Amino acid sequence: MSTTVASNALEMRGITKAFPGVVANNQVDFTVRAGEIHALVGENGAGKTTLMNVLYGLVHQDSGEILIDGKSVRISGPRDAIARGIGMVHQHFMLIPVFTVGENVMLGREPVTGPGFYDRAQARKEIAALTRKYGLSLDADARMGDLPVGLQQRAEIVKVLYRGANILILDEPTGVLTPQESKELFGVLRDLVKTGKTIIFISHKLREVLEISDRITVMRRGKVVGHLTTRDTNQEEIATMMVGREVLLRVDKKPAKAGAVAFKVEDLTANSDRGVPALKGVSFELRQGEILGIAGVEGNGQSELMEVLAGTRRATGGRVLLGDKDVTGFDARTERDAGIAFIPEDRRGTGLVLSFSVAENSILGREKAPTFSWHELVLRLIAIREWARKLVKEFDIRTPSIDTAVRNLSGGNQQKVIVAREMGSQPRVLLAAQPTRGVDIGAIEFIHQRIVAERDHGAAVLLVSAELDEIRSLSDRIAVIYEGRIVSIEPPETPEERLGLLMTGGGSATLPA
Amino acid sequence: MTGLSDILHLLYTANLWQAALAAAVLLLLPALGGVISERSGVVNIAMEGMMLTGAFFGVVADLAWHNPWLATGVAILAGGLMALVHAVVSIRFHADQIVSGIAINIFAAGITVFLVNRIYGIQDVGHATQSELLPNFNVPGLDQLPFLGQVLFQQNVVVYAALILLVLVHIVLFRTRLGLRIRAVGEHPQAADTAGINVYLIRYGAVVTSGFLSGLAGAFLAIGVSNTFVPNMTDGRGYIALAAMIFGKWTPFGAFVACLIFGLGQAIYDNNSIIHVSPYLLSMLPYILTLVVLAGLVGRSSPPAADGIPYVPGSE
Amino acid sequence: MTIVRRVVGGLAMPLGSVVFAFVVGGLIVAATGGNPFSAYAGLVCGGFGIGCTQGENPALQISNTIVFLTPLITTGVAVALPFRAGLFNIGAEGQLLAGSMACTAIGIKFSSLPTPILLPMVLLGGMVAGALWAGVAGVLKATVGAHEVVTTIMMNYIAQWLLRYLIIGGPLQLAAGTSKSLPIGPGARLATLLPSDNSLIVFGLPASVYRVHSGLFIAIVAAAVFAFLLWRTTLGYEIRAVGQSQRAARYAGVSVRRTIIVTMLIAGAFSGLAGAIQIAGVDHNLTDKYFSDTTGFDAIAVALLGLGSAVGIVLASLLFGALHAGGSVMQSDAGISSNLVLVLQALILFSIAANFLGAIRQLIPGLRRQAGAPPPETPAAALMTEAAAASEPGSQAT
Amino acid sequence: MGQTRLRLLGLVAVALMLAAACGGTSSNTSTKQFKIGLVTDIGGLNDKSFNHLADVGLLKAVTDFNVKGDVKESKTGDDYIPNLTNFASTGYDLVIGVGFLMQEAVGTVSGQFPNVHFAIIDGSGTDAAGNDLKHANVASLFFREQDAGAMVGVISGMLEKQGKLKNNKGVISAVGGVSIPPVNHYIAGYKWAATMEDPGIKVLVGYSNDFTDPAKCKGVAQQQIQGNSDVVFQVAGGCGLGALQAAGQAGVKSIGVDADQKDADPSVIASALKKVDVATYTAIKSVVNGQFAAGALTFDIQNDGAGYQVDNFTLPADILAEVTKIHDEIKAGTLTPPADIPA
Repeated sequence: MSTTVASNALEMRGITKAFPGVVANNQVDFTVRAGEIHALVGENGAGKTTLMNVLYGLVHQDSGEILIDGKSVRISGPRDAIARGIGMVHQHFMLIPVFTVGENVMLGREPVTGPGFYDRAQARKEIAALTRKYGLSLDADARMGDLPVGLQQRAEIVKVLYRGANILILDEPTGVLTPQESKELFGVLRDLVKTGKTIIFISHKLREVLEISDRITVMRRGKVVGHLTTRDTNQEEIATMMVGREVLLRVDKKPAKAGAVAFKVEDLTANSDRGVPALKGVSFELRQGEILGIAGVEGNGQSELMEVLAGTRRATGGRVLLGDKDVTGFDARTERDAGIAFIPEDRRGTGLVLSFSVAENSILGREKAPTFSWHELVLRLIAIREWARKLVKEFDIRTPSIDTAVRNLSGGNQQKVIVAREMGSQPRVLLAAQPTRGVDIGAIEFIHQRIVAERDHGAAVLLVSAELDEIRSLSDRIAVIYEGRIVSIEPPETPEERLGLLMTGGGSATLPA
Repeated sequence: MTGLSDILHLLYTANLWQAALAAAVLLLLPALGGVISERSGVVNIAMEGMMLTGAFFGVVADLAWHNPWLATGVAILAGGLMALVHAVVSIRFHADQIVSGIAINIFAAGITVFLVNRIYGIQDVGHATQSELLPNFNVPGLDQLPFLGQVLFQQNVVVYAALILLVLVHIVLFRTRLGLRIRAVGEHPQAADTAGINVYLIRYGAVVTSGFLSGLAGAFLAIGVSNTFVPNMTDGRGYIALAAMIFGKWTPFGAFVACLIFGLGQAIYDNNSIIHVSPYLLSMLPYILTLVVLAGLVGRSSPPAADGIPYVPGSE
Repeated sequence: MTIVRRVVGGLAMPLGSVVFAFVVGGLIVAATGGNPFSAYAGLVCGGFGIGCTQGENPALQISNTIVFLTPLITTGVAVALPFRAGLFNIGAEGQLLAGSMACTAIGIKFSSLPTPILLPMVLLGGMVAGALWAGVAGVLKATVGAHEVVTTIMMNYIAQWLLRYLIIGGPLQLAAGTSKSLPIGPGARLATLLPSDNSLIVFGLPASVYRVHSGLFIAIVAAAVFAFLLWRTTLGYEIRAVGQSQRAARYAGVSVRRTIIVTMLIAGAFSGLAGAIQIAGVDHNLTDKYFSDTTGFDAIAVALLGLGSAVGIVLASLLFGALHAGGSVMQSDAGISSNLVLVLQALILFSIAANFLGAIRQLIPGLRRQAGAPPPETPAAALMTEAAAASEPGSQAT
Repeated sequence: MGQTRLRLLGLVAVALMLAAACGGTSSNTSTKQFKIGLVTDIGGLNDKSFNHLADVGLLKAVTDFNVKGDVKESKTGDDYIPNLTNFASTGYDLVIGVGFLMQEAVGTVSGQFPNVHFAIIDGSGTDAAGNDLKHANVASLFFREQDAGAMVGVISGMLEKQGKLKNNKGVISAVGGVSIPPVNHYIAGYKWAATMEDPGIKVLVGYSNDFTDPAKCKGVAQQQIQGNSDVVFQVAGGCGLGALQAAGQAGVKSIGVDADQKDADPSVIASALKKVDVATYTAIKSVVNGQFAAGALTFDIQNDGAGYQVDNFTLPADILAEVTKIHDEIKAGTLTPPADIPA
């Protein structure tokens, strides 16, 4: 083999890792130069996370070699990784909500006094020193669970820095951030590079990748399919590499033919799980045959709004009208019986019972409908199976059989089960929350087409998505939500910059008609 | 109603509280073990079996070597060994921890009597003499305090040990680096693992420690409170300790309060030669009281977030 | 064909666990100087009437096994059903006692009524009492979130003491100085399969020694009802949904609280039925032997060994009933303490919980699972996915 | 060392298996070998009480006569009938049920096997309503526990009256397991005799509701001692051992039950004896000799089936004289201790 270039902070050679049924990494070569921001991109399931877990010692490669600063190393666990200066900011934060910031940051390398007492004062000092050095402000004594997501991520970064990391891995770091917070994060990352750190930035958001990275490695189906230099490439080239074909980034749809008002929300208020107001008077109208997109940074009340409308969360005030009928106090079942379908944002925990079969999941929430049960008591198994087969065919759900547990399906097919179930009953109103999150591009296209088709059939669609691109390409109107209020309703062609400003409390609102 | 006034009268006697504390300690030790184990994320309903095993081997060792301290050591190790089985099965093999715990309890009930038959046969288990028992000890000076002297300072050595352990477990869990790590492992093992903490080691340690504490309780029961082994002599204490731990919201002092309620109930019941209430209805009281408290005052109890969930590295 | 394979596949793990337990148990026997082969010969003889050397009557042994397994089926169901809803019913014993007490009280109070009226009354009475006993835990869980493990343990103790109160000095006591109740009326009794006649000789023994009673059929029907409830009804669907994911259940419009309460009520009714059947079919009065009854605890092991399915519970009950009946034959024939049975039960549970067989299979390359199969999951864990998770605050309950 | 030991155990195990495999050709004597089956109640063989004593009697019979003795321990009350039936149906000559709890079971099974001899300790074969069925094949081995209780009651009453004990407030006590007849008989004789010796004496009676957990009886005893009891009489099997210990630790005296319990604690000054081993042995002997007699056979002071034993204590002469006197009077039938606890 060639001699190692000294300026490589990290070199992974021929990494292969197989899990039962899937080769997650297949002969992956991955090289990161010292002091660069290197983006690792690919679809979900492309093998990015597995590669980083191998690097961090959370899983062990079946074969292949890791070199850090030119030296071959064996990383048998996170402790080894930390000792070699590797730090990881996980997509799902590795934070303990009931611990303080200080305890979370110190965990694993806690300052002690006496015979092993945790030294709270020293922890405070350490954090103060770190935050000064990198210009990040954090309260060491705050309870982690009480902090907003941006600060939690900051704590994660401080945690990694506290461990003396030279190579920082950030796994999908912007997924939960506001555009402003993302900008701040990028600033922090650039500062870190200036102090000599090396950063691996994992993302599938190509604009961000183009903005922040120096070089890019693209993965597809467990293999590396390209090494790119950021300034020499563009979004289309990366996207093509990622999916292996040309991608339609635009949704093909006819103009909306909006009909009568189907759904009316008046001054709706509700609390979050923690009991604090999350909706502070939301009002809007939704017409038949239109898609109303709700744009907003996560955590501004869109989840609660969807749940209240779907009947799984109680409103504390206001009204919801379906046609002329007041459905405010309805529970999930009555809402659904009234024709409101709901694609929840949490696919695995809420929208599906993972251990249930495809057939069983196909009637979740409708098990008492006359079609599927006799007097709401006994399940009509034959009818249910027929229904499931129909959905599988119509929505192209890739499953060995309708008796397969949905746990064993891919993320995209799991989502298709939900979409099929919710759309299959021809709802009057479709509530779709993050309908394509974590789904491969093929499935995204399919789901987008179905949502538009639903609209064209006359359904009123309310769409919540963290992806501004998705909102803009699907919606007929865009409502911007900020801190529990609809601050503006905008046309779909509104520039992204303006939406971003509105989403973060800036800009002047165009009041709803 | 005379029964009720009898009970009220009893509550003013130091004697009752002294007995209540001793009875509570038999529950407190396994309950503390449960707290440690579950704080680290391993559900432990096997205290009953660990305690029974400890009691049995404590007696065997005491009768063989005539040394209560050595025997207590053996009892502690025996409890720890049972706990190790629970740990291996539930940590290494990712077994369901409730099933494993039930299995330990059944196993202990069976193997102890099986071994009594095998080891002692018709001779049956003998009795330890007074000098072979864990002694009572009056703390000089303090034992003369009015009321409190008798309640707190005229007790068996294990009672003092248990009270010290109570404070110690509290301090370790909530004030030390080790405690921080134990709680981190129980709340979010992935976070702990990525922070470089050895999740398995902590969990093994916590579970085995819970076995040590239950084994100590077994020794106290067999060669402190009594002087021999009787089949099933633990009499469900491990389960009551489990209830006390949950009642106490997985905290040492909370569990202690619950243990005191049960201990007090037992001590009041012990006066049935004097009180004239149906002893059976009287015996129900602590359990009914527990239900009422759960229903009214304490309410929702939330275990450590990862309690009972086997940790598989690399999983989400 | 696939059904056969599924049945075989489903049996492989429990059967393997039983084999594992017997091997380890045999080592324990041998290590302590006993003969495992004669011990197991005694067990098999006592449990199934096969290969007896001391002249045991096979029909009698099988009859005894059936009498033991009858209450295990019903209480096994009473543990398995809440498992499916993510609840751990450690209180089947207390519910059984409640059922037996209610059955006895009614059977004494209305002792003159004829069978067609009184028998349904005592069985229903037992079910209602069991349901109420479990319902306390269900309501406390659903309303204030009190942990069902604690509350059911408390209810067990309360039932135990109530039982003592009733038959020692209390209203059901037979006579001063006894610790048993009056017998229930003849109309409250379940018929035995063979007439209870000492002069009729069946299989070489008086017919009355075969105590198998019609409660067996009630138990099997109960298991069938459980299977039907779980897999064929909307309620069963909702119970399983709640057990697997409370959030998903809530999303589907299922009231988690109502489901928890209903599940516990039904489970308690099953346990209470077991208690009523024991009184109506076997004992005909409440006696001190109920102080030491462990059916409700054995039921936990039965439910786990049976992997929470009706067929599995019946088979596991058969095994446990046979072990129970076999233990004393083993003791008298082979001189091995019947406590070995407890050791074997524990080892079976360990093996099932830890899936030792899976681990062993992984070590033998030829037997390693082909890629593509889903990762192995311990069955009990699968039953209790969100077991401990209390219903989340702020959620809507209807 | 450990390995050698293990290997040795393995060898022993293999040897035993071979022995068992080749067995079956053992002693073929001309005389009939009697088969005796013993069924314990839920206390099991290691109950430190009457089940254990019954086993002792059985083993003594096995050494003395040409009998084969087998035991079945009952794990729960559900085991009584199957265990008795199992012995009865496999050619056993005598099936012994140990304990009051087994009365109904013995009544049922003895009716099914009229050709098998049955004996029951502490009871008779009854129907569900508790009536003695008086089957011709059942020997009911009763004990006048009150006789034994009375003897230790005399000792306790005298000692208390003489003011030689620690608290000396005229209080003695008894810790019962559960309030059932065999327990209450003991206490009845004890209280009756103590009151006879010292009419002003107060006899505290408490129950632990347990026969297996020494801590429970210890607690009850401690509270009685706190109530100035000078002598604690345990009538609670394995549980009662805790009561003896409580007395020892508090510096007061205690009295054992069923068997001689002087080894259980130094505070044991006497034991009330209920010779279950003798009764078991006698029943077996009667079958071996072909002299089995159905019906009640009462073991009491008259036939030396109940009595007392002075333990870690030397009785003063006057007490010894009184004890001997009462013993003789009961034996002669001029004094009869009551079966029910006097008010």
